[in-house]
Amino acid sequence: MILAVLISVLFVGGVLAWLSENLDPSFPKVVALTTMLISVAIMLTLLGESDSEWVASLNAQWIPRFGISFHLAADGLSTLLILLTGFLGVIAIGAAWDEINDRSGFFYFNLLWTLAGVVGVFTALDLFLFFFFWEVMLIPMYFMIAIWGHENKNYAAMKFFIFTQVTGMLMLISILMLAYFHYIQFGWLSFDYFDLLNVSTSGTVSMWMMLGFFAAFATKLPSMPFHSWLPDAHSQAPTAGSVILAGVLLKTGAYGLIRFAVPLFPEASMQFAPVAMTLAVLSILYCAKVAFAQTDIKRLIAYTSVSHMGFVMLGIYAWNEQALQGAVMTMLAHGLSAAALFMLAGGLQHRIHTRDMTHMGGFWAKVPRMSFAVLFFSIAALGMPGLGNFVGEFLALLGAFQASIPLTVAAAFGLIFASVYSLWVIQKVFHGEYRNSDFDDSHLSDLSRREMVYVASMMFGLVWMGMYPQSFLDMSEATIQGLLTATESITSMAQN
Amino acid sequence: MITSFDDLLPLLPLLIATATAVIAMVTVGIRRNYLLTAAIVIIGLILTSFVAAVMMPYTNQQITPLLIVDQYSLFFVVVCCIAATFVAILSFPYFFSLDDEREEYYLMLTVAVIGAIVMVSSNHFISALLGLETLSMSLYGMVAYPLHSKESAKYPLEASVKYLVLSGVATGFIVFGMSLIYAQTGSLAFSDLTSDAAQMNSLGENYTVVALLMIVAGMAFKLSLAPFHVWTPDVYEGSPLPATTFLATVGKAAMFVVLLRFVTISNALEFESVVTVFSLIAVASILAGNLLALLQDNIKRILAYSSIAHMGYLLIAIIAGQGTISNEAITYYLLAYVIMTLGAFAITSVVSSSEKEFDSIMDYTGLFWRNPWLSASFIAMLLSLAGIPLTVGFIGKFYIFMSGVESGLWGLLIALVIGSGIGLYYYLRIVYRMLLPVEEGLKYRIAGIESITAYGVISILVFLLLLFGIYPAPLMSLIESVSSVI
Amino acid sequence: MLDLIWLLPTFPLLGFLSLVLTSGNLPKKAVAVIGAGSIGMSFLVAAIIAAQFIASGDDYFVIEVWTWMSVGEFSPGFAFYLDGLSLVMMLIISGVGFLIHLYSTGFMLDDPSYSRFFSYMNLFVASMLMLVLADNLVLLYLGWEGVGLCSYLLIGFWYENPANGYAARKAFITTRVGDTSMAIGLFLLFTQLGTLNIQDMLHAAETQWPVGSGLAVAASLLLLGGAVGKSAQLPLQTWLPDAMAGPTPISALIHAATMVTAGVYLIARTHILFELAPNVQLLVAWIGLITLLMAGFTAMTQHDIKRILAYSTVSQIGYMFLGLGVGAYSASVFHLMTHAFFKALLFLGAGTVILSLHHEHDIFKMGGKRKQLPIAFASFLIGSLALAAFPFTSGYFSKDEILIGALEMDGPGIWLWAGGVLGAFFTGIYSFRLVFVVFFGESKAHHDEKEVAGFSMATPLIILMVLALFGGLISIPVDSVFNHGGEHEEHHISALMHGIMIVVPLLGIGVSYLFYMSKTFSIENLMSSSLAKSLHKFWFSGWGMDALYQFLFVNPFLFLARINKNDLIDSFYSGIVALTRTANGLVARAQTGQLRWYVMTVIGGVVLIVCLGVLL
Amino acid sequence: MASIPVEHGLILAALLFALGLIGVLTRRNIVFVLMSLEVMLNASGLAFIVAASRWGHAEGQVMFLMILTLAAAEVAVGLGLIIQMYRRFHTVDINVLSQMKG
Repeated sequence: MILAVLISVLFVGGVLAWLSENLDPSFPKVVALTTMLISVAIMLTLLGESDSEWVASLNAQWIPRFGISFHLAADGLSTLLILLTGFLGVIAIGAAWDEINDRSGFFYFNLLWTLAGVVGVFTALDLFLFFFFWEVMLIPMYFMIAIWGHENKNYAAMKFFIFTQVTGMLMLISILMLAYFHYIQFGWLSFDYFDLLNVSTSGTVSMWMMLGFFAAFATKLPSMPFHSWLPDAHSQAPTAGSVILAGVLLKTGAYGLIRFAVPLFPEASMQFAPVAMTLAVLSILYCAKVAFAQTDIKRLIAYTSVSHMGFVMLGIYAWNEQALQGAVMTMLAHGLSAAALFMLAGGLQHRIHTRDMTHMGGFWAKVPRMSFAVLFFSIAALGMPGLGNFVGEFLALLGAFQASIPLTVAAAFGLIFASVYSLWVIQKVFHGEYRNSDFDDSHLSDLSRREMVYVASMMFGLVWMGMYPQSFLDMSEATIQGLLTATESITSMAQN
Repeated sequence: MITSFDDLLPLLPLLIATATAVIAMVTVGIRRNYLLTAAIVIIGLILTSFVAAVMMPYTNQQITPLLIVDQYSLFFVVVCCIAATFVAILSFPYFFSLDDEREEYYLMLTVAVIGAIVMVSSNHFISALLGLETLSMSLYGMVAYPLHSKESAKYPLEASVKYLVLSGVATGFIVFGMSLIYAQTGSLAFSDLTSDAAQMNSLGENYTVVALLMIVAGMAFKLSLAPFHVWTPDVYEGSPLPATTFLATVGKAAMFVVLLRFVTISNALEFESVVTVFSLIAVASILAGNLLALLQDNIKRILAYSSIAHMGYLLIAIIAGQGTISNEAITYYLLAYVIMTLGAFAITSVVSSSEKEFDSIMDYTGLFWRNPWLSASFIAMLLSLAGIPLTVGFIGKFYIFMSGVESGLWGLLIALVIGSGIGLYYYLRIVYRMLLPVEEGLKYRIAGIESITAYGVISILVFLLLLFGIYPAPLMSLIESVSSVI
Repeated sequence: MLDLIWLLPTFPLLGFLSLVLTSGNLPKKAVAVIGAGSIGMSFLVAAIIAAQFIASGDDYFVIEVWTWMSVGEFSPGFAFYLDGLSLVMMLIISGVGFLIHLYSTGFMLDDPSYSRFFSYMNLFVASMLMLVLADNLVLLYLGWEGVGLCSYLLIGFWYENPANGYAARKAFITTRVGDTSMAIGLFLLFTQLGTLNIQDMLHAAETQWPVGSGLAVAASLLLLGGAVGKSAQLPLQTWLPDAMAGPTPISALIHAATMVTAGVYLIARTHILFELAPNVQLLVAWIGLITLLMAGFTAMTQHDIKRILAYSTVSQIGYMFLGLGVGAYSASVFHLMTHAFFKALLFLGAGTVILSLHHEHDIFKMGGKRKQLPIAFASFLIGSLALAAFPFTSGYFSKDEILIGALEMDGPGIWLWAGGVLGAFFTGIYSFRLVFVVFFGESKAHHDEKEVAGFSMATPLIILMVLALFGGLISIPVDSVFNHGGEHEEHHISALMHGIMIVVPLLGIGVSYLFYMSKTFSIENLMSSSLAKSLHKFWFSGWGMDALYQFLFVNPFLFLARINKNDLIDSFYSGIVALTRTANGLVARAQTGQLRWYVMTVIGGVVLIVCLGVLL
Repeated sequence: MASIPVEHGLILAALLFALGLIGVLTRRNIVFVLMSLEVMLNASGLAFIVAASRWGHAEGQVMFLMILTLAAAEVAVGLGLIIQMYRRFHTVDINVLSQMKG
């Protein structure tokens, strides 16, 4: 029940924010913030319940004709990701606070609806419902990019939408096939996660179905070769949009892989794992290289996101405890670090109205706090021990090493590339001689007090993850153990 | 043939509609009054649909070999009449300022509805042809209606002539096909097409196939399926908006019901070749429709092309005919299609009038910021056409996918995915236009008092769009029971 | 008291935090107090702990502060492990570190970002202590990366100059290559041995792996990769000379005394693993030898006072590797300590020179400065004596032990010994070349600068002089760490050998006297031959390693990056778009608006499908 | 009496139908186009007659009558349009009706 409340709070809050604009243009952000805080409070109540099994479960008839039910529940993993969503939601509103002034009502409406969709995705246990939320996330995001984006927003928004939509339809086909197989095997239609887990599929058919899911999730993650929507979307989206996109939306892809793609088709995934891990390694290295070549700071960060999510996919398809925990930790840590970097880059663009790094340089003298913040998060991104990303990537690689040594070694080079591009950004933007030849630096001011609060909170989060990750690992442990045992039993049955 | 009152009773909707037409005609004859005629027609249509709705649960009766009045036909009687009612309501402001006699338009509308009613309840070639022609005849008139007026917005004449000649040809094919069938089987009932009698004194199977395909071709033309689609955009663009709306919704829906009955009753799908041809037509329509709409700037033409694609989607369900849910899929999707097409055209016609139609997407720049409610509804309609969740269009597409999966039509499903992928592009083009900042110098006809009702229609449509999109369960069970009779 | 060992890294960390949070709003006095004070505190703690530990007589002491992460059987903790080795290291780091901090309070006094400097310095000391006190390899890796980060930050401390930034990135990325290999090593060790706790891991290795087993070789090689990266040994030595771009105290602390010796520490710490792979251990020795010779050659050709010292550092660490390679671990650690003393002394002296001469680096622009800069002169004299292993200075004892260790090793030992002695000869030459050129002869420039050496700068120098002279008498309590494998038989080292080892450095000093002091031989004649010129050029460039790497790795990477700036894969999707648009063009051509054409299409369609129907 | 075989009749009808088609295709004068339409429809009418004679029941003839009326209606509307067209463009060449394309 809590979850239903949570989602509806977000939906309603969005509508209220939109309406409140008519009263006063400054209301929407307040409404949105309060809504967000309320929902965070609701989320925190989830922590109270034990993380070992499904909590806050709600299962209501929805479309009996197809055995579709409105089935929400959260386990440790979902709870973690929901909390991340809530946290970044607040951050995103903070990022938009000054930046979005025209039509703010509709903006916050979209922001909150996206988040509602995301929460739905993280908690839906009926595949139809899941797909439903999966799509609901997109449209507000499309609006955010298309309305408040930058010079090339139409292209970016369109690309984002079509990529996710088309692959989404492939997933829909797979879902329907699965439900149909359930119908054949058990005599009644059902889209419920737990029912579909019992469907025994094998051979090429299950491989195709798995690929349907994989296409959707790999696009959202994103992984090679489906990544090319991300740089455009990120470079064009407003700051808050990038924050949500990088921090939360990408994670839905990884979540989908962990929750659906692999458990529903263990054998097919086992066969497919080498390919997937290769793709992951390719994304890590290739996108790191492309990132290094970028001059648009947001594009650069976007490519680094792809590179880092590669570690997540590597971990997922290595499919052992360390690897999965690593994947989850990377999701969380990258959620913070990438979001923070986009926020800072957005702040920079808001100040000097350019994203072209070739025009920048030597900002440290002008904006020491911002520079330090960027330094901190770049360092986090390149996997500095003591910060969250290290824990995630180290565990992921540690697990992957047990699955495939050569791929892991290759992936490890990503650590080197990461340092190359991260330090390059620092050098390009903040070190060197101060140059403002090509832009007006009259508004180039250091982080405001509010920005500092957000940045500091994210720093704190990363340090926490880095120094005492246990508090997060414990939450996801039960889930991961369950998944491992389930898939093991099935695959072993298959072998015998 | 008609003997008892029991046989007349099921025909009540038809009779009411006809009566409406007669009464309207008489009133016009007595005294021209735009409002009055409109009122009569609208009331008559509402009455018809109401009666049909009431009768629906009990009635399942074959009246003469020509007409079958069962839940399914009554369901579509309701749909067509309500759609027609909406069209009538929308027509009112549109023709309000027409510098010509305006009343006869409603007569033709009513007659067209009668044709539609006959079509949806026909399971015999003669009745099908009768209904079809009644519909088309009056459509020629509706399309050409404002052609007297000096500053009529479009090219009604050109549209009408094109439509007349081409659909004449199509009718020719249908009729000739029928004659061949008749020669083959000696009967004009759908049911006897592939019956033993046919096989017994056969002139050869190919013969039947040829005949079948000729009929199919004719129907495909009326449904503007590729490769018989070329007329669609011109007729849509040329005719006055309400006529386009009627043609695009009622016309298509009635025709498709005929196709469905024809295919299911006559088991035409027993012939491999027919299935193949259908599949090719479906793929061709999906691709052609979406590709043609891709860079189109005229909303009427965009909707025309997209309708081609949508008919292609529906055809997938027809081909999946053996499946358990394909009939439901078709029914649901048809309903969805009617709702969203009506909605889209309704919004276009609210900002338009017979003097000036705002049908270029440029005209919609920034609409979202000057008339949020209207453009929000438009966005809803477009997203529904694109098959995005929260809307009825998504559920419809879900049905189609389901039936496709059930019968394992992977090739067609891939075509469907590709088509929808392309489709997103041009729907979003319109959406993006509306989201752009307001451009000055764009003058909309400020919808006057007479369009209040039009806004009402739009609101109802949006409501239905969302209701059937979010909580489709009741409608589904209704459709399940309704389409079980076929 | 022992269980307060976690205080050691905590003090500097607190210093770092307080300096960062105040973000340069503190008065310089306060910064100095916090910056240097925190290190002083941890030195005190270290001293007390050391006393207690030695008094207690235990072999080691472990304390786990909290479990870092526990995933399955993988559960490294925030745990500290204290034994003779880490004891020595922590004392060096906190002690020398404190002196250098003290010195820096004076040296950096007129630098605008004073507090940023000290915050980085404190962070560095914290991570370095973490590194040496870690009881598991993951925690060690944390310190390992931390010091790398600080080294990056401090090399690029004066960020306005892009060259510094370049040097910093070079340092970080080069070492990062090593770190990555080390990380892979950790993965291997964990997957094979199921733990990364150093002691358990070593024990498991001993029991599970036979000597010379492939896994042992792989693991030790991977760790070695990390070590050579940090300690600037072949083939990853190229970053250290450029690292001199940082402020001089940095060079003293990070790039001479402590961080660069982390590699030595790592190998010493895991020497059991290396003993399981004798070939790798021998490789360590050879790497050390070759590096020390190459660096020696290069050091003789440099003009920049700091680069000379940098190369000498490389070569001295080469000695330590040599020692590790031949199994003379305690000797290496001993040399590590003495080297920390005299090299810190030398760098700080150099700092004084540079500061006094307005950032003059070229030794040939100096000369005759012994009157002008007495303290610097004294430090250089003593430092160079120790560096050149002048009898009974600290350097002499440590280097001696290493060479004896080499001699005791049978097989290639004698060659290694000979190489080491040769190296000692070069050391004599370049170290005193520096002294003679800078402090003797006639003064070429900067006649009237006064020596800048306040109390805060002089004191550390003096203390270090003492240590550099008599540090050799300290005996370090590391036997318990290294002598586990029973006593290995004592070779008898002949007096002759001892004699050679004493004389050779003196010869070196003499040679440089003849060249640079009495000018009996002149460089000019030596340099006249073209061969000599090209040789000089080659050595001066550090044996062309930079150019080689530029050609092998950097340029290809840049090239790839450039040609694929806008993502090849994206163009594939653009292709799809183009395809769709052309398709649209084709179908749109059918919409001519010509009625007769339309009829044509309809009829054509009918014919088509009818034919299809009949034929299929 | 020996009736004409069904096939012949149908072939005749088919030929007529084809003629009509060709007419629609080739004529530019809209009046002739309409006439060709008539021909097509009547061709199928003929086919119905033939078929009816094969089965010997009335449905066919009924159908023929229906087709006649249908054709008549079609032409009625058509001629009305032609008049309008002539008023507008002073020509009956259908090529003038090609303003809408794309």
